[in-house]
Amino acid sequence: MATAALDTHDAGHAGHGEHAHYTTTGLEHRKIAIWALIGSECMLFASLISTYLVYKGRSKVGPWPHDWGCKTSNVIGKTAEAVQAAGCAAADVMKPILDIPVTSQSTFVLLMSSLAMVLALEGVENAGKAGYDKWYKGSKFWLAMTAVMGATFLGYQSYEFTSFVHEGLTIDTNLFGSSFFTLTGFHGTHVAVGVLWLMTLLFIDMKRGLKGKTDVLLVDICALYWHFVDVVWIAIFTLIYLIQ
Amino acid sequence: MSDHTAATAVDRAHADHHEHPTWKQYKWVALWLTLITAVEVWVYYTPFRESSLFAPALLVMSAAKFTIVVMFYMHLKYDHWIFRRLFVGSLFIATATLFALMFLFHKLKIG
Amino acid sequence: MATTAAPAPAYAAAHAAGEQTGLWSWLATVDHKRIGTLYLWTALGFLFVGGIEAFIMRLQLMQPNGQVVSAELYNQLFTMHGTTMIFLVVMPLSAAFFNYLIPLQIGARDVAFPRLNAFSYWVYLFGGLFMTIPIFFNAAPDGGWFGYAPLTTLQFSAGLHIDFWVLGLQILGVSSLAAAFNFITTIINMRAPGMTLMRMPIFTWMSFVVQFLLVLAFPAITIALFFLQFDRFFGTQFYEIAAGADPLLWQHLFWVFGHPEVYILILPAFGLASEILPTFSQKPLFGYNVMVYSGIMIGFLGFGVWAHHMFAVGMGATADTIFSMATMLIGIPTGVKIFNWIATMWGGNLRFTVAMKFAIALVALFTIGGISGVMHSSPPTDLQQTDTYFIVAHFHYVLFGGSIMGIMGGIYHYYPKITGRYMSEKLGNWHFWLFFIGMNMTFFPMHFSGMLGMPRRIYTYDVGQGWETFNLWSTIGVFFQAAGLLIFAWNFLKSRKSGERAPNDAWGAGTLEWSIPSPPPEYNFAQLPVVTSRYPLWDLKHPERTADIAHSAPDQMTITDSHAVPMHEETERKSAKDLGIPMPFPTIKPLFAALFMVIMVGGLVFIHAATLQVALAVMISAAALFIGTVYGWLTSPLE
Amino acid sequence: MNRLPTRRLGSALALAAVALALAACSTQHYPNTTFTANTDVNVDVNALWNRILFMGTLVFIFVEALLIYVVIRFRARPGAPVPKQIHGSHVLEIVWTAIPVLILIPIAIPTVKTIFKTQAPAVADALQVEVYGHQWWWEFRYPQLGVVTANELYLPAGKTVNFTLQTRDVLHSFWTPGLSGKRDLITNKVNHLWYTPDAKLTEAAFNGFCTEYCGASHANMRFRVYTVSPENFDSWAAHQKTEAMGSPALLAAQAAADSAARRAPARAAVIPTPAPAPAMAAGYVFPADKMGAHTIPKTPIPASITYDDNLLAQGDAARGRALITNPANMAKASCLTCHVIKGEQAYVNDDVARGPNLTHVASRHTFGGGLFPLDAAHLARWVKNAQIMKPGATMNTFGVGQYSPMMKANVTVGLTDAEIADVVAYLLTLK
Ligand code: HEA
Ligand code: HEA
Ligand code: CUA
Ligand SMILES: [Cu+2]
Repeated sequence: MATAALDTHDAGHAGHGEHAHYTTTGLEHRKIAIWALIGSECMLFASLISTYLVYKGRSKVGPWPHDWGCKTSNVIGKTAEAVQAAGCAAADVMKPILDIPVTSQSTFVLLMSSLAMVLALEGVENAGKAGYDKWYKGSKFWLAMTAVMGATFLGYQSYEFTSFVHEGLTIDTNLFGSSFFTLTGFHGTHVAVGVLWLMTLLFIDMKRGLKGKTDVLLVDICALYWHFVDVVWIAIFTLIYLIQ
Repeated sequence: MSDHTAATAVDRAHADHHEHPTWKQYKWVALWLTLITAVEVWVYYTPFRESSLFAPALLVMSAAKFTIVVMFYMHLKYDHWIFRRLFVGSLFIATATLFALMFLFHKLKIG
Repeated sequence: MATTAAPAPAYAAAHAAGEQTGLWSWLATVDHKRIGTLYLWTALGFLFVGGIEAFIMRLQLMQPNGQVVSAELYNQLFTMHGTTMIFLVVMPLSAAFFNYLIPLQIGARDVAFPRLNAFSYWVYLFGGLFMTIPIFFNAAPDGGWFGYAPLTTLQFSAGLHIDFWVLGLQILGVSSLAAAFNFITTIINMRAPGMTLMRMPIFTWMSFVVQFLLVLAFPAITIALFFLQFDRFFGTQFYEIAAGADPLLWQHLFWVFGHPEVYILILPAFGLASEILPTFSQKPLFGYNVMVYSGIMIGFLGFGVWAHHMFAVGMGATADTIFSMATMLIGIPTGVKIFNWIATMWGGNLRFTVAMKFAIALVALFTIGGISGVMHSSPPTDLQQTDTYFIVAHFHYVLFGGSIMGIMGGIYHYYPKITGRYMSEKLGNWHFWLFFIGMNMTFFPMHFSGMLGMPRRIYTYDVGQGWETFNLWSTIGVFFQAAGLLIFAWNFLKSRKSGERAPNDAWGAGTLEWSIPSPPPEYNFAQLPVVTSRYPLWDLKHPERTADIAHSAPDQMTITDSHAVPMHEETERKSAKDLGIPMPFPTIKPLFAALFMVIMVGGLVFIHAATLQVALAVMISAAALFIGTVYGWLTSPLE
Repeated sequence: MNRLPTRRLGSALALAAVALALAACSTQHYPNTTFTANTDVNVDVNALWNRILFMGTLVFIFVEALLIYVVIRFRARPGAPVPKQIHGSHVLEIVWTAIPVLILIPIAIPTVKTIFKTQAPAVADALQVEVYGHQWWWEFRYPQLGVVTANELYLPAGKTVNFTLQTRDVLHSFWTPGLSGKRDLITNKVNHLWYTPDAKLTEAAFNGFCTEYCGASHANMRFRVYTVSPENFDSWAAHQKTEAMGSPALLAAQAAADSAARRAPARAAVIPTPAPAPAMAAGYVFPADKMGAHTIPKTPIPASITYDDNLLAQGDAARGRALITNPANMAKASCLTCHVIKGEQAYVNDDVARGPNLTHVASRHTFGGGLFPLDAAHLARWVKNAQIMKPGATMNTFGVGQYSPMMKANVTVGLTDAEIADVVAYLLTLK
């Protein structure tokens, strides 16, 4: 997928002197392509989210996202007491799977990574300009920050996944498990791709420094992708975690 | 997509790089994102959670977050009209499909 | 048969010095024209495969209680026939024209991402083979072309059949999506100076719409397939009955893709017809703007009607009503197209070349299919029609009468441009009439067998059901079609050598592709023309014809490219080097990237316990090679 | 040069009209036609269909005629001048945007009406029928009457029947072209369909089909519908409720009926093929001679199955019953692990039974998903090797030494041809 966006050097960038390729809109090929890709991704995540919502509350067995359940029977309750009152042994009580506090933190981290991303772009656009030579204004620092925050988000997610597994929820436990892990897994994969992408950029930046029109584009398309992954999470966080 | 708009495309493209979201905006956006998220999580722990307005309220808030990120961080507000069309168009069809599916699977109260 | 890709059409004679020929030049090509040609050859190969599958089915159904094939084989045949015809024949045939024509029609020297373009083709080729070959081992997919769950889950379809289908479609999806991004970018960004959107040739416009349908429709099926894939390989429960899964989830996701898909199949054919009809009427297309808008309308509405494939599943009266109404609406923009085509011919000076005949046949036959479509769109009547041969009649009228007829017309029309030689009109006429008579003989009776109670997807039926005559006719018709196709094949092959030589402007058309030599030089346009109206070539040759449409004088144009010059015809061919036009380097990397990707994905098939280690080993090494190749690709300069 | 596609279409259209007219009336030539007035629902559907067909034909004639005219009238003539270059006309384009609208409105309105009419809940006092789809046969239950049967559906003429459609495995679709439209059987979902067979249909037989692709034998998942007079229906139902002939339950229940029950096997032993008209004593059964050719299956028997029909004459029902019901024979005749014979030793109940309920199997005219006529010769071969008789069939192969495609092996412990004759003899007593 990223190929479309990364297909560097393909027709469309200036730099061949008088052989400059004419473009109708004066826009960069790759930027148009990445926006088309993002459009496509909208539909991809719409399908995933729909599926999660369709299967919400259809699972035959627990654990459940927001409710307390019971390992031995199918009683569901808003509180542990309710479940036990319904005759579930304390040992068999299953607590709601979703951990809002933790996910709120990871959400915050991802949101802030978007800020870092725009600052990184800012850094490349102004590379070499006065004031931008300071490390905390430069693209290297902010690219690194973005990647780190992305990685942190992934850390949170792997922590989340493992704890879910411990609480007895895997992709083959119930419909909730299948659709939840697939949805968040797809998003996580997107984040992972983004992190790799960022690290590649950082690597190039280290090696020869990112500056100039073509490099701005290089970072810009990555930024667009990154922000999109971010907004998808904004939707997921609300629809899957907060709303019941 | 009339001759007119398409023709202007070329000129717009040059203008294109001048206007640009600024440092200040970036920080404000970040602040807003944080605030809204905070509110979202906060209401989750209030009795409001049981209210029938809870879901709509959250949807509005995340829609707001979604929009400002797209407009400023993805600088769609300042960018070429073609990008706007590419994204808004796709997003429209995607969300419409999502709602249609919710309706078909009786997840919406209507019908 | 499928691999007819390799041999190159031998028009070396027409080639300028320095232009590559030979096998390697085809394997490593990044030239949109050659890639288009590869698509053309491969897809025609698959047309024979899918056709022979149909042929065998018809032999089986020729008489009651037929004994030609077993139930199991028949089920594979119709599944692969449908899958092949849609994903390996009509879509790639359209892609062949996208590749070959779009850059020529908009006055560009190539597509936006030439190597990605090559990648798309190779993925298609390998994916196609991956799905087709199993039928020779009686292991082909057998779940029907829309593979309804839960029949396709492991519980009811153990064995490899469905695995090939799921993974095959995933692979083909990559190809289509990559191509779509490529063409969207190309059309938006590589139009010659002065070619505004509303001056684009109508074929390019319809293709433009199709790219958006692809980009927005494919993700839905991709996800649906991922679910099925995870269910079959990793134990998720998306379609597991016991887990309380809802089979309608698959159906909805599939048709959210499936209906836009049918417009993906027809719009390019519409585009081709819209190029052919004006040319041979010696008149401009009637109501260009409305043709464009109706195309957009069809594409847009196409996303809101999918559940008309599910009227029998019990969605409830309200949902049925909504989707029924939405479906009927689509008749309106489509009708406008039909009438505009007729109006284009009205008062014209009609030359009945083979291409023209096919285009007219499209108008005549698609209308029939469209009308039966409207009959389905009314749920109460559809409940008597759905899953019967009446449906089979409908979609063959739109798919064969529409898509195939239009594309065949396109082939006869553009063959001179592609090869520099005309196809034989004499053989062409035989081909046309055999096809025309044959397809009506085959598919018209299906309206009756359907309404008289014959279900579809049955490998056998009992005597005395009242279907014998109709089925006999349907089968007889196939022999005509087969004959027609064989004649076409012969014509197609031999005309490359012996066909009459074609000039730049083979038919007296008005669009850019006819202003350059046939076949075009690798760089297409030595100098990019400045376009001042919808019919640049007519501006040049018959100004009187385009007098009364909007023009803009060349000097009003903002020409940013030193190469752009006023509209002109290009005759003598120099090599790109002489002209100093930078051409992308040929590279084999896309081929290998595609190959490794297909192996990587296809390896999953063998992941079942016994061969687990082998499979993993293969997949991991393929993945490594894939990444390596892509890295090499991204870091090597284009030109 | 100027012979034109559209000419042919004209004649094709004429042909269409004629054939449709034909189809519409003659049910003997087209026994499965959908153009019938056999049920209230189908009357509405056909009214709608006729209107759409009319509109469609209008459009068809209009477009094709226009096309033919244009093609003839404006064909290139030698030395003709360059035609007038017309780029479009807003008026005209608005006109032919309007035409379709005007045509669609009179289709849309009755469509919506009919949707809501035919999908409204069935009348309260409707006869309830539960339909269960299995790969590849049909199970029919009459919850109000406590009847469970398979592949042959009895309906009282003039009474509204409300179907509750469910599937035990994959998707199927329930269709009787002569009576009404179809409805899918969806896993984990309950669907409904209702209609009222015309009161005049007191002795009519219809074919039914599965119309959702459901695997290997989708084509062989057929059924029959018999519409009968209310009295006959009650008689049939009353008997279908009872325990199986010769079952301990039945014997114990009615000592008086003993003799009758014992005579039955005796007659069964000399059963000639095809099946005889079952005794009225056993309750009403749709008369075989009224079935009509199209409802009598003529599926050829696969050549690879050989069975000497003379053995059937020696078949002994008592021995057959022992084979099936005596636990000692479970190894070679495990019939009751998949089938229910009411009144006999039960290993499964109807909800988990994988095969049809056999309590009154001999009162049916067809078996195997309506694939074969129910007679000794076909039953024998079926019992011997059902998997060859019907692709994908999951019923065991019982003929000893036979190859079982499902097991991919030869049956070692099974029934000899003679024993099969006994089993068949017994089955034929189950009226
Ligand atoms: C090229 C592909 C193609 C195209 C273009 C269409 C076009 C249409 N299709 Fe078709 N369709 C298929 C391919 C296509 N279809 C396939 C493959 C299937 C079966 C899938 C499967 O089950 O395997 C299918 C199935 C299918 C169904 C489901 C049937 C069922 O399974 O029960 C329906 C139901 O509404 C339908 C409707 C329509 C309609 C209303 C149009 C409209 O777009 C047609 C519009 C055109 C016209 C109406 C004619 C021209 C108009 C005029 C001359 C104006 C005046 C006319 C009127 C106002 C009536 N189609
Ligand atoms: C563009 C799409 C397309 C095209 C062109 C065709 C073309 C044909 N189709 Fe196809 N068809 C579908 C798309 C298409 N079909 C789809 C989507 C389905 C649904 C599948 C499903 O239900 O899942 C379907 C299903 C389908 C069925 C229903 C199967 C069933 O439900 O049981 C039938 C039955 O007659 C059929 C017949 C034909 C025939 C006779 C042709 C003919 O036009 C073919 C003409 C070509 C040839 C005859 C081959 C010529 C070969 C040679 C010249 C070589 C020499 C010949 C021999 C040696 C044999 N098709
Ligand atoms: Cu059951 Cu098809
Ligand atoms: Cu459709």
